[in-house]
Formats: sequence, C-alpha cells, structure tokens
Amino acid sequence: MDKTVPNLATAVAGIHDGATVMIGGFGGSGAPIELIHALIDRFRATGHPTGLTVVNNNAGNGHVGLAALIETGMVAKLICSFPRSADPVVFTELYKAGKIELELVPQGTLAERIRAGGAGIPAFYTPTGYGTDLAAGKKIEEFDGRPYVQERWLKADFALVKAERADRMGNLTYRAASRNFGPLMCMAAAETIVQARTVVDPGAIDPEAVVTPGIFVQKIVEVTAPQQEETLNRAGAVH
Amino acid sequence: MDKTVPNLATAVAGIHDGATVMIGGFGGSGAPIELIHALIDRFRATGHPTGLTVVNNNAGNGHVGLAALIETGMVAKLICSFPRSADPVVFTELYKAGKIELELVPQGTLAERIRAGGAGIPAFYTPTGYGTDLAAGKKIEEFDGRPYVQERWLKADFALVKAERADRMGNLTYRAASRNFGPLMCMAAAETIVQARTVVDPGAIDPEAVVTPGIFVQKIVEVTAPQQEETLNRAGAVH
Amino acid sequence: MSETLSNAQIAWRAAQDIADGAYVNLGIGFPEMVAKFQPPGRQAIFHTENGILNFGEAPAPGEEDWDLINAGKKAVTLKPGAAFFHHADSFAMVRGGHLDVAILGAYQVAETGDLANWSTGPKGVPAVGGAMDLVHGAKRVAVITDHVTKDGKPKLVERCTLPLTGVGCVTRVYTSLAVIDIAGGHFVLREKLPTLSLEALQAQTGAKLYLDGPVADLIVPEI
Amino acid sequence: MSETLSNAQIAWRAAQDIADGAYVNLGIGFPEMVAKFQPPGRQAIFHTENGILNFGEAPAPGEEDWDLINAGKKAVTLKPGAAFFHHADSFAMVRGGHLDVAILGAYQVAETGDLANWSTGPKGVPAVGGAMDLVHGAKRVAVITDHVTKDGKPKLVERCTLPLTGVGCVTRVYTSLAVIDIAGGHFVLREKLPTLSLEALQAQTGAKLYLDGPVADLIVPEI
Repeated sequence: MDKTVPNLATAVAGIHDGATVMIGGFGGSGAPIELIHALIDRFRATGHPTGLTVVNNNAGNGHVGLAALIETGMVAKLICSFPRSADPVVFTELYKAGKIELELVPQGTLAERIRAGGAGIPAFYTPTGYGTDLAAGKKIEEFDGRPYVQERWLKADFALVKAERADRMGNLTYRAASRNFGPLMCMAAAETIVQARTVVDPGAIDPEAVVTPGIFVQKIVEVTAPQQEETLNRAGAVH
Repeated sequence: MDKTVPNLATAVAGIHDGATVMIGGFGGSGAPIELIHALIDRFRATGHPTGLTVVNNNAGNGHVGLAALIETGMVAKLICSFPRSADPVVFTELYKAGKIELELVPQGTLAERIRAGGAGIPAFYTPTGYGTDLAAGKKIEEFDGRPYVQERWLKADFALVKAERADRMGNLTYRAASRNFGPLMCMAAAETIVQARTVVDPGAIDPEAVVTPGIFVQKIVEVTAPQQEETLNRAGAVH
Repeated sequence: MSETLSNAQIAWRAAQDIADGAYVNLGIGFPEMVAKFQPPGRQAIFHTENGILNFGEAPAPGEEDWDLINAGKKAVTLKPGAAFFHHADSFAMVRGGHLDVAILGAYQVAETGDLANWSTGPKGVPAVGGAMDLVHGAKRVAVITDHVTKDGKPKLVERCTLPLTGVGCVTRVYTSLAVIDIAGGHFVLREKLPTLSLEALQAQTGAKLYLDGPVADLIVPEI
Repeated sequence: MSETLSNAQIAWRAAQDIADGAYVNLGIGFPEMVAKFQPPGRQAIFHTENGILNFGEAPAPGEEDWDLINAGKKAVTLKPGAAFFHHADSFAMVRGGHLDVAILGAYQVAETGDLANWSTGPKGVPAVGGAMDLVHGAKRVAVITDHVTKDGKPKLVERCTLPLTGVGCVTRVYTSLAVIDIAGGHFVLREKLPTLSLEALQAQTGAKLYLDGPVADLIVPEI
C-alpha cells in the first residue's frame, strides 16, 4: 500500500467545482500552504475548481495561502470561527461586497462538528452559543435542567492537511500546535490529501506515536521544506 | 505540581459508597488490577465502599480484578457492553440471582457516551442500536432521511485507569491496545486515579507523545510491575 | 443432504471479495478465519475495535503480549504501519464509514438486510459488544454463515424472529451453499454450489430467492 | 474623575485569585496579561484553545517557532510537562468543565451573569473564535475590564444590549474600580478602591450593587 502521489498538482487534481474543502491550520500554524497554492495554480491555469465551500478556523492573512485562495474568487462560502485578523483585507472586502458567504461557528463547535462528521454522529448538543445570535433558529433541548443547542455534523469532499511525518499507509504525526484541526479534518473528508515534511516507510512511525491513523488519509505528497504563512507575510509575499 | 500519592490504599481512599466508578481496560488489557484490588482490600477491612455503579466494557474474568470486585458484592450496577466471557461465573450468578443490575450498551456507544461526558456534550445521535431492543424507549430523530438514536453522556465520580508512563503533572502514555477506554474515562470522571508503571518528572514525556494530558488526571500511583489479568487467571489466582 | 461448504471454505469465498488495501473488520469467532484466505498479492488492513489497525496473526504460544489483543481477546501481532488509538477513535472509524468491509456472523439474516447475531433470546446474560456498531458505517457489511441452523431451519428469512442487531444493514451473505446479495428488500442469488438445484436451495431458504442475471457456480478449493 | 486601576493592576488583582496548580485559560488580548502576575510560589497551567497545555512566555524576538503559538497567534514557549492535542480534545477540556478558571474581556456584563464580548453590532465582519465556548465549562468564569467604556458608559449593566457571548456564565468581575461577584442575579460588591465611595461606584455601574458582608479595600501594587 502506497498512498503517496508524485507532486502537488496531482494531489489536488481531483478537487471539483462546488466541492466542500476543509483546510487545516489555525492561523498560519498547520496551514498547508503548498497544497493551497497548488490549488490556486490549477485554478489560474484551468479556471477550476470554483464555487468552493471552505472550512477553516480563519480567513487567511496577507496574500498567501487561504487569503490568496479567497482572493482568486474560487471560494463561494467560508465556514469558520474567526475571519478577522491582522491583515484580513481580502476576505473583508469580498464579504462586504456580498461576494462570499460566511457561516460563523464558535470554534469549539466547529471542531466538534468536524469530529462528529468523521465519527458518524449526525448531531450533538452543546451549551455553546445558547441564548446568542449564533444559535438563532437552532433546535434547543434541555438536559438535567439546562438548555443546550443542537448542532449538526460537518463533512467535506476533501481535506487539505499539513503533517510532519507520514508513512506510505497514511499514518501521520504533526508538529507542535500545528496539529490543531488536522486530525479532525482527516476524519471528516471523503478524500484527505496530506502534505508531509517527511514520508517514511510503514513501520518507521511508532504505532504509539501515530496521531492520525492511516485509514483517515487517502493521498500523501512530500513537501520537504514547507513554507510558513507567518514568515511569508512578514516578507510581504504574494501568491 | 505533583499528583502522585504514596500508595494504592491512599489512591482509592476517597471512593465513597454509591459512587460511579469507571474502570479502564478491555478484558485484561488495560485492567488496573492493583487499583481494583486495593479497593477490594479496603472493602474487606472497612465494609466500604459499597453500592457502586461500575462502568467497564466487560464483567471480568476468573476471580481477580473486576470479577473479584463484583464477587465481593460491592457493585450494585454494571454498565457494560459484553458481560459474557470465558469464565464469567461471578457476574452471571449474581445477575441471575437478581443481585446486580445490568445496563447493556453497545461498545461504540459506550465509548462515545464516556467521551461525551468528558467533552461536555450532554447527548448525541448515533445509528447504532436503531430498531433494536437496546434502543427501546430512547428518543429517535431523523437526519438527512435516516433515523438515529439519542444517547446521553456518561460521567463518573471516579475513574481507575492503567497507564504505562505518567509524569507528576498527570500526562500519560499507554501501552499497545491497553489504551482502549483509558483516555476517555480520564476525561469523564471527576477524580481520575491512575496506576502507572513508571512515574517521571514533567518534561520527560515528549509533549507530542502525550496521549492523556494531565488536566484529566487527579491522582497517580506508581505500580512498577503491574499484574496482567490473563496471566493471573491462567495461574488460577484468586483475590 | 447435499454437499455443503466448510467454514473454512465459506471464509475463503468471502476473502476473495476483499480488495488489496481494504480496511476490514472481522467479527469475533468464525469471521476471524477470513484473514487466513487473502488472495496472493492482496493485503487488507485489519481493524479491531479495541484500538489497533494493521494487526497480524497470533504469536507463537508463550510469546503472547496480553496488552496486544484483538476484540476476541486473543493475542495478536503487529504489521509494519500499525497504529494504536482509543475506543472512541476506534468506533469513529466504524460508525464514520471509514471501514471498507465488515464481515460478521449471523443467527438470522432477513431479506430486508436486517441482521440478528447478538442474542438468542431472553435466557442467559445479554452481551452485545461491538456488533451493533459494526453493522453501521462500514461501506459493505457482509455475513458469513451456514445456510441453515444445526437443526436444519433457515437462517435466511423474510423477517428475523431473534432480537435484531441492526436494521437494513447487510448487503451480501456468504453461506455454506450460496452467495446472495441483498438489494431492494430481496435476496438476489449470485452464486450457488454447482451440484445444488435452485429448487433445493430455495427449499432451504426462508424467503424467496430472486435472480438478476446469471447465477455463477460457487467453486472453492479443498481446504 | 476618581483614581482607577491600570490594566496591569486589574490583571494583577485577578491573578491573586488563581490557585497553585490551577488550569487556566486567558482570553486573547488584555486577559493574557494575567499570566505575568502569578504570586510567587504559585504556578498555574495555562491552556490555549489551539492545542497546548502548559505553555510559557513569548520567546525572544527572532526565536519564534510559528508552529508554537497561542490562540492570539502569538509565539509562545513550552514549560516542562506540556502537551499537544487537537482542537476537539482542546474544547473537550473547555466544555467538559476541566478548566478551573477562564478569564475573559468584556464589552458588557449583566447582573444575570450574561456576557457580551464578541461583537459590537452588525457592522464589520463578525468573528467569534473560542469566546462562546470558553464561557461554558470552566469551573469559574471571570471577567477583567475597565469599569466603564471609553466614553464613560457603564459596562456592568442590568441587561446586555450588545450581542451575547453567553447566558448566565460570569461569576466574578475584576474592574478598574472594584471586584464584584455575580450571584443570584445580582452584582455583589466584594472590594472597591478605598478612595471611592459606594455612591460614586454605584453611579458608574449600570445595575444595583448589592452588599453581602463587608466590602474590602481593593489594594494593588504600583506596576
């Protein structure tokens, strides 16, 4: 079994118009910059994919990675918890112009909805958001005398995730806090596409140390020197 | 911060009559034999605790560990998925005599209910059990045209868990498949009591390798040569 | 009595339908035997509910590590690329639709796809384990079973009379006599022992067998 | 205008109530300052939503590891005994009641314990982050804030007029003038600046201040 693909272009080739795409990362930590840029390059060359629904915690920074993806106009809808940031002009302008739809989800609910999608749990109850605008129209149920909001699972056609090490069967480890949404998105997507700094043979990752078991991963591409969104933005990079 | 306690007796001293106690392990793998035996010893010496509700996947084997705990009569109710096993006479006889209550829960639902208890999710929906006797009387809701069963969280006053390594702050690793219910029960109990084969100083466990973060652990006792239920039973041990 | 397949032969037949690289859960007991009969050149990845992916055969007697067991509490070994995980992640794999195939035993299977395999009724201690979870989520849920009970009663029935494990979940049944798909609320016969007439098979089956295209000969090696 | 505490002094006061060994989440921005003022001999364990327990101070400029950041996306360092985990586990800690204290900023706090701290209204891009999660689950949810807005309006009110973050969640408010508990639907005054009269404090507070026992002097060091 070998889930590696030869290059970034091949890795993202199957993402179709209108797809829901989960993109890992919290700010720049864990952002799969190279996979996102490969998707942008494909769009510039072919006009596809377009009309994407993107799930991420944020809306990107500067003009690289997620911000650059949004800037192309490929993204019809963003599902996220915090689309405001240091340099959010790209999303803010499109949003104010009515050119991109926003579904705002509390961060913990976003994480839990993605996990639920991966775990086959169609709905769950959470105290988060009860009594606020973000629970408007949602089903409320009381348990042990306390009200909770019903939230639905979130699934995706694709996930783009950045890992530290991958073996060819798809077992993954992450680096520090870049783990964040990665393990959840791997579970919730029909096709999970991983960029890993190192690809190793099965057996090279201790079974105890595996964070994402290979069953949740479909494609792996090695990116040996991944770029960091924060570093790119400090250098004023534009993709 | 140092969550270690000097010995097994101290570790289980706070478990009160009528408490709900989650006990880790799947069969003998991960069964915290020494903690269970310390609880039995306390009961024999003091008559307490009694009237316990125990949550475990099974009902024990032979006359050690969970089976021995049940045999003492300390357990009023068992919540588990599979109380039948190679040598189940203890539970079977008490159950048939009406001396112990059983709540039978499908294994995946049991795991998810415990996780929900730890994660502050009071209820969730699962396809598991729909249309079966085990969903009788439970709330059903349809999502995307498919019916699901509503299940409630499961929490405990105490959890008894076997770990491989613990640092003094409560960060844990497990050994092989003995991980099973441990990380979930640590989350779901008000007081999690861990027996670890090795206790190390904070910093000795790689932050990437931590399976249970210390926030989920309250007490740690070092048991350097833990006994294995399977090995004890093959030797005909009785506690 | 007509010729019937042995358990090993039923397991062999089921194994032929497992693709290379498939993620597979084999139920406790008889279904575990399927792992032995993977065709050459194919390697499935086996999942066990208690938290291992890619485990292998039993170790030599005396070499057991009792922390390294499968859902049947038998000692196993690891293959390269194995992973450990906790029970909630394990059943996320099951319920979340990540397994390609689950192969289970059965007391009864109905033409509706309903399965009864966990309880023979109110006597004794009830025990369900992971059976009710495994019938949901796997992309394909197959059953391997003798075609009839020990006393000759049909196990393939119109409606299960024993307590259900799951509703409408089974899509294929490998029996000691035939290979039968379940589709549209019907048993659809795909393969039968060449020595067995359709009438004789129908006589041992508790619901109508439908045909949808040719019925192949069910041919298995001597094992 | 009467004397008021600086942000650092408010943060200092809040830090005095954090026990040794407490698990603490500090909201983005002003609340992060609380970490600087832990009393000698006490060490709290800080949690950040993006998946770290027991992180420490910022690294020296140029030493940043941008995979090692906090919820405010600022670079941090690790203390011995740190752990990484994914977002669902991180919010399990929050929602599941495992944090001892969460300290957050506020636009408005109501005497009911309602908090508004995520949106100043319909203009601009809405962004909530983890705020709505953090107000649920922590054993104690405290707010640190100026007592009034920049233009002198009360931030402690009968009912919030801004969009709510959570209902009935705040139990203590540390302001630039006072320390106030929320109990039984009332603001209960615990401490106030010694130079400030009760009447002057009430005049700057948008809901009635209740007394329940003596009011202590709010005394903080020069920082």
